[in-house]
Amino acid sequence: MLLVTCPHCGARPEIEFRYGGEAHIARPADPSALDDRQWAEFLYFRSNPKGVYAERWNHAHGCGRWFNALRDTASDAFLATYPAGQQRPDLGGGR
Amino acid sequence: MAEQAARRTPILAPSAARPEAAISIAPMVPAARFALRLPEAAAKAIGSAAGFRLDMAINRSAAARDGRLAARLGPDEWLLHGPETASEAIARDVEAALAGRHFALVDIGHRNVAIAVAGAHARAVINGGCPLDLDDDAFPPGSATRTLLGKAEIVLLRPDEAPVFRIECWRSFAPYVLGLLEEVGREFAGA
Amino acid sequence: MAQPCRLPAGGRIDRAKPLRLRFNGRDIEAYAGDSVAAALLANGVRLVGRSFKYHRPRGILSHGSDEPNALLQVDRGPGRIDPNNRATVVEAADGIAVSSQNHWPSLEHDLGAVNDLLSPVLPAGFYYKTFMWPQSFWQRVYEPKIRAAAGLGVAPHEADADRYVHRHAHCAVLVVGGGPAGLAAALAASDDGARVILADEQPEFGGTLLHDLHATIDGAPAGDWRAQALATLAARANVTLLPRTTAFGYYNHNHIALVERVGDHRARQDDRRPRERLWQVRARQVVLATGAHERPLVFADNDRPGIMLAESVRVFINRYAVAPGRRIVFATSGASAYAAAADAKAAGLDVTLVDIRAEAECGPGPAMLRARGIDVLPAHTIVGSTGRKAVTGLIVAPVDANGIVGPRRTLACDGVGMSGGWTPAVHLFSQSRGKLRYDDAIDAFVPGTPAQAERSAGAARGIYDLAACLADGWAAGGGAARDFAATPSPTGFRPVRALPTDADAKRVKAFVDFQNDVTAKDIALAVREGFESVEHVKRYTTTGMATDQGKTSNMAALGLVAEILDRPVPQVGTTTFRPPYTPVTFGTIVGSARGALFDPIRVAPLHDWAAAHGARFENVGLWRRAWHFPRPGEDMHAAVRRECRAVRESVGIFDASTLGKIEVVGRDAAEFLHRIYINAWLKLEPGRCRYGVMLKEDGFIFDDGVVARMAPDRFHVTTTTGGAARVLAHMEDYLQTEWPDLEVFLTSVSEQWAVIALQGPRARDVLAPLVEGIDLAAASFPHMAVRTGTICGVPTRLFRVSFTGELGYEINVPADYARAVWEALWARGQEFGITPYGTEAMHVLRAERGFIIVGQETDGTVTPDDVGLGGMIARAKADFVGKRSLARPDMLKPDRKQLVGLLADAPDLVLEEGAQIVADPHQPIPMTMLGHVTSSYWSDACGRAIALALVSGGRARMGQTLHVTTPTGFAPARVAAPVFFDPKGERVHG
Amino acid sequence: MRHFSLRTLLTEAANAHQGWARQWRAPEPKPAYDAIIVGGGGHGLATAYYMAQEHGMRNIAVLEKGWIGGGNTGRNTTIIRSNYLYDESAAIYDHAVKLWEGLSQALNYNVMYSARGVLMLAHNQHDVQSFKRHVYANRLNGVDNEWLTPEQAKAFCPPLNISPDIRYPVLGGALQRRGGVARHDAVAWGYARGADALGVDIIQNCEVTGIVRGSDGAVTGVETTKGPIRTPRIGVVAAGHTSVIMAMAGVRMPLESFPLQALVSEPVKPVFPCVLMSNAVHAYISQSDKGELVIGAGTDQYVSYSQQGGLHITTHTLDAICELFPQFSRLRLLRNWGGIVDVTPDRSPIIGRTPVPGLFVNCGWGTGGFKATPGSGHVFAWTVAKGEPHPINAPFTLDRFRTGRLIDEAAAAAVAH
Repeated sequence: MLLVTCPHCGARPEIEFRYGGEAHIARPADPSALDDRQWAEFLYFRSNPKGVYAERWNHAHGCGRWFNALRDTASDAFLATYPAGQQRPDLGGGR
Repeated sequence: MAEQAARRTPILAPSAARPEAAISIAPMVPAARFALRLPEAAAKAIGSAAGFRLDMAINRSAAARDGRLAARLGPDEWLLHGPETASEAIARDVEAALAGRHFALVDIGHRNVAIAVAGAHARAVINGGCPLDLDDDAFPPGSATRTLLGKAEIVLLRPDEAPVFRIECWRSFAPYVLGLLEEVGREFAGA
Repeated sequence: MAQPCRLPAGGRIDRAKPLRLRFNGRDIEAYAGDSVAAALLANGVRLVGRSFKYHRPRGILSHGSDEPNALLQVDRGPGRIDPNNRATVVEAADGIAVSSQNHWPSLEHDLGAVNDLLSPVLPAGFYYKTFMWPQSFWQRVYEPKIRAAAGLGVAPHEADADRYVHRHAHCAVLVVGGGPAGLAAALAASDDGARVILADEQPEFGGTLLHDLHATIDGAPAGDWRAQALATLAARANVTLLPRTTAFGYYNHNHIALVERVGDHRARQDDRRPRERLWQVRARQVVLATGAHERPLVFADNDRPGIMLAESVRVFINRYAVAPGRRIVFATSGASAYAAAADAKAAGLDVTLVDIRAEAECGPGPAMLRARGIDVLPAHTIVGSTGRKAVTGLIVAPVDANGIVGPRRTLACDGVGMSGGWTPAVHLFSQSRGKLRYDDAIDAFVPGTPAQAERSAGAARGIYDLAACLADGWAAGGGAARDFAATPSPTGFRPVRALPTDADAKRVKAFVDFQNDVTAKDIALAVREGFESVEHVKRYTTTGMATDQGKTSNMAALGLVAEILDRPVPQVGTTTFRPPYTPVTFGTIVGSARGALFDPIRVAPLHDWAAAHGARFENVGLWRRAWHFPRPGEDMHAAVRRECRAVRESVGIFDASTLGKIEVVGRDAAEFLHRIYINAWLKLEPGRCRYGVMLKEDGFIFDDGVVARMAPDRFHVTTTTGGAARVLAHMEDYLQTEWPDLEVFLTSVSEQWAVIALQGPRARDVLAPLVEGIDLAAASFPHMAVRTGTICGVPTRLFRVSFTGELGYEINVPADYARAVWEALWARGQEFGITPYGTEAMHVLRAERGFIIVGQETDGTVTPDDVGLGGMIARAKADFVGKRSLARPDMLKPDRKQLVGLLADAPDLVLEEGAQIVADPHQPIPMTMLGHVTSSYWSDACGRAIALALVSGGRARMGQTLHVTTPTGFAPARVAAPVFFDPKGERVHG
Repeated sequence: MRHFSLRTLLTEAANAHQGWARQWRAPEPKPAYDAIIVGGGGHGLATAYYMAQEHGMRNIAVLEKGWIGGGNTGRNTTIIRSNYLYDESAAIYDHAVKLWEGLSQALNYNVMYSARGVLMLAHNQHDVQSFKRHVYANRLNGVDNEWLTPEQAKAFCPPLNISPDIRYPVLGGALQRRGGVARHDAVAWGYARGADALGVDIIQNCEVTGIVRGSDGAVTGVETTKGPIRTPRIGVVAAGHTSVIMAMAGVRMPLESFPLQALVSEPVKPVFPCVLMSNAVHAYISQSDKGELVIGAGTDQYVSYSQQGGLHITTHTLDAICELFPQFSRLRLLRNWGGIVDVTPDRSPIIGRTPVPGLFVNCGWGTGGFKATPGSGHVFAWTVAKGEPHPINAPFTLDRFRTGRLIDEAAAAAVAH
């Protein structure tokens, strides 16, 4: 069970959280302007890397806030958590 | 028929907590409760409303006059608590204090049920289902947070120095929460 | 004589507390402090089980949790019988009955032993090569036989009578293992008041100190040091000592799972006490002081009862005061067995020691033993053993530096202690994803780079000397560097694989994995067949896959593969260790989550009333809802008909409290709902309600419900029962992450408000006398309106809505008042024949009117247009959640499945929900399916059966006859509009 | 290839088993192949086998970064069934079941396919409706599946508790008698031995590190830890790691990779005769020939390539198992492990061409890939060999996520396995 650091509540056990998939996939401002392929990219296509991943978490059984995290999907180590809406932190050393 | 207010039928029968026991698990009497939502910046600006302090740290609670208490469960969320009889007054006072602001005050007095867990083994019993660190250093008096107890969501409070924890849960989960606490507590009962 | 093999003195057993257990129906006397293995040995029992495949006689190999052989069924009474207990781990307790497994008709005479004779045709993987002909025989003949022969003990048939609990805990340092390194670590870590948990799988802390009688630490006997250390730790409030507690799983972010055995060692179960407790510890730092496992030697017939590990012989003598034999031969490739031999001699046993190493390699050991009068044979190999159900001799032969084996001789004995060196217990380290490093000097994998906040200490990382172990543990616990003075430990061994032999190695059975009967030649066969990865060897031969999880066999197998391939061990690889370290009962993992605590049973405020009035309930998610209210003599069908009739003709009352409710508050509340739902919200007047449908972004229906505008900035949203939590989560997600600029707050009030649905032509008559502050007249309170006021003196949000098609109200009251209000309505409604109805009647009533239920008419692949709600979509809206997906090519196809009514030609035929629909029932299989029945009921109001269905291009098929599957064939049915009763919807305005 | 039979076994017994040859060679990679399969799991090996056996492609290689069968092939709960709702799914899974039925004989390798029946329990009215929908759809598709009353379910699976008083009483079940289990490792080994005998190079410890494309965008080869290899056709069958491999060709996929856990108990004498699935309480259980209860748990919620999940997932599953079978509470968990499954938005696989010429993909089997192994390999072999999909995998395109023509078994039934 992961230990997830909520930006508001600190380190909490994973079971208090709900995962939200890849972060920084903003809903298009005008979906009707997208063609079917672009809309499918938004809906379904994800980077799913083995390595550092920016992802969404919700402290569902805590403060209820959504936030983002950088986590290494190979080791499951969290590198950073940051509030929703903020830019992905630059950890240096490339991705 | 209409002139006489209907009786209240709580899902758990209240009983008295016995902090001196090895373990005491006691459903509490009904109370007034409100979910207050207010932007973080507004809370910081006004500090308190209707006697409820709002600018404490997240996951902290503060007692107010007349047995009232405010617990900050998130950046923009508070659980306001008071005696059952104070319900209307609390609503009126808070509405007045926050008039003109963006806020939501929602009565949840019947949604939540509270259970007091007290006694020397209180932490051990709660940790039978709750994954948080309840040591004084990690969960000092005045702590309040939403979390889990087994398969139920709860709000866990330790209002003051007394070794009494208060568990709030939604009404329909209350028999489960009580049942789990009592099952874990059997080991210490009468010890 | 009782306990013939009990030594007259010594040991840590309590001779003042005798106890009695039974083994295979025979009384066994023992003392408190004995393990079952010690008790059996004390009573001269050698043969304790049969092996998995060849059913060879087996005894006790070890003294701890690595035991592969001595697996017993333990019977502690009804509901407390379980198989596959390691005799070396189970503590002797008064009154328990243990018995051997995997034999027929008896342990002594096991017909399964024929497998041992057939073993030439049963090599590793034989089953992959045969049993293929004839095809049907695998499943009918071969597999049942193989299954019956396999398995170890017998699974319990009764529900578990014991209780289990969980405990979450946190600490600064968790020390796993209470031997010298672990004790030192715990002392150092707890010195400054930090919270420390020290866990050890044994009943007593101390590890090797429990049986090392001659060592000294800092000038005092090691036992005294141990007692002092424990007293210090016990006195510290910041230290939690957990004996009988095995750390079995090392998960992410220093989350460690441990099992504490609370009850089994007690003679009588106290009902209040759990049998076992699962600890889940989140530790800032973990110290793994898990020790090392001794390696057996691999030689022909190394599995005879009486042949055990050398250190285990020492443990039985020193800790349990049991003589595992009177004449013991120690066979070793290393130094540690010399201490065991010395202790055996000191206990008065006849001892010989055989060392594979040349005299010059053996250090001071031989001289030390010879000084005690022990015969030492260096440069000797073991080529076999004699005996059948107990060892009677060890066949040894001199071996020179070139491996040339000299003449055999048999050393008569009744016990053998073997040692092939040691393997650090790196299981938990490996589970923590730390990288293992191969240490050539000790022929073992040791912890390399940790992946988490972890330090290994002592023998767990190959440090075998006592003083070094203590210093290492102390440092791992965070102590400032310090030295410990201690008696030097005999360490060092020569790594050996299969021992040199003069026999045909291709034909002898030299066991590597005792429990799974994997021999050295099986390993060789696997490699010969191309299974070169150790994982392949493991899977092909099953070595290391037994209940001991390879603790005594992994290194031997790995070494053999490396030797055969002539590659260094690390190139062959190590196996990945997975949880659990030792097997853990399901009960421990489950804890209290049994019966009523398995999943919360959610009940609405009127549950007890319904139960008292004869309701039958159904599970809906976690909720238990009243399904129908049969009267005496009524079946469900009759009850539902009566309930429906009451609603259509007079008045029915229904508990709708489980509906999800969300209070949406804020200046932008209407705009928010406008974006979430497919229909329009901006112009809904306060005091009015509207039915809404919401989609997920993929365009499929997600949920629906009535929404009331209580005030310009306040909405009361209802959701389906099952959708309550996910709709709120969905809304919160959009609000927080996509539209944080909207001034809206969401609060769940599902359980604040109980909902009493009062439905039927007389609903107003029942309601009116109880309500204050609300004008119920149709003109001032029309259908799809909401009002606030009081009922029975308590506040209510009164909805005039109908899911039945009748005049109806949904009375929202604070939950604790619901019972009183319901009873008042009940009393008031008596004169109208008020009838409680359940979810089944509710389903029928709404189906008659063609109202969908999300999750029944829809299944996550259905769009609004599919169910005829396309017209609800607010065309003027530029966007709402899911809108764009509705424009995808597949969503616009005319052959999409559409909601229609279906009327079977036989009017009383209630079609099956889920039945498939075809145009031509005579077409060949596979048939073209057009859709399926989503809802189907007998309708009293219609005087016939009705059904709703999703049918491909259904709206263009009105009047067509299609064919619907039945349990026996097909039934013809006509496609009709999906409204069967009151098609204009006039009755709600009554 | 030496024929495996009781006779050869007896012959070798007399010879102390010294005469057995390698079951597959350990070749070094050639500079070029006609096609390369990336991934030496069951699906990849089956693909290579059928490419060689049915399409005559002998100059091909399977590249495996570790040891064959070491991914999900060796980590699953071995359940085989084909009682899927939609025509497309039923077709491909039943294609697989038909191949399973004769696979041991076809490969001359006993994969221990045991059609002991897969029983899926219904615990609420929604389940009943959903399962009947499956039963009827299956029947019309020629796939066996039958509805059982609780009593019939108990008769088929005697350990089952059908008391109406338990938390989620059993209201009935859907039984596919042809469903069952097989020995997962043997499937990989049997295909490997068969493919090898047809000339396929199976190259282990050879990790693909890059996909090389020509100026026209088409694939021309792969980079590996054993050097570059030229090839005009690549079939990616790397369950769990599909996104990683496809990213090497610049292709983004509609996939997320999750840890999926499974566990076994200590072995016991035969006590559980069939495969039992309960989606409502999330429990999947059968008993292996060795005697272990084999139990499937769920996926962790987050993307991970770590093959390790949390204890709470195991806990959730064992809660359900002990609720259904309280007599198993005293049995012990012996091993608990994880695999990595790649999951598509509709939980159905993607099998076919990709936007990159010469690059084909077979992925997205989620938690249910093992059962499809022979069928998946068979149709993918066709796809790679002919450059176009077999009719059975034609619906499982990447393009369906654009058009919305999803094959969403999960949405239809909340069935994931």
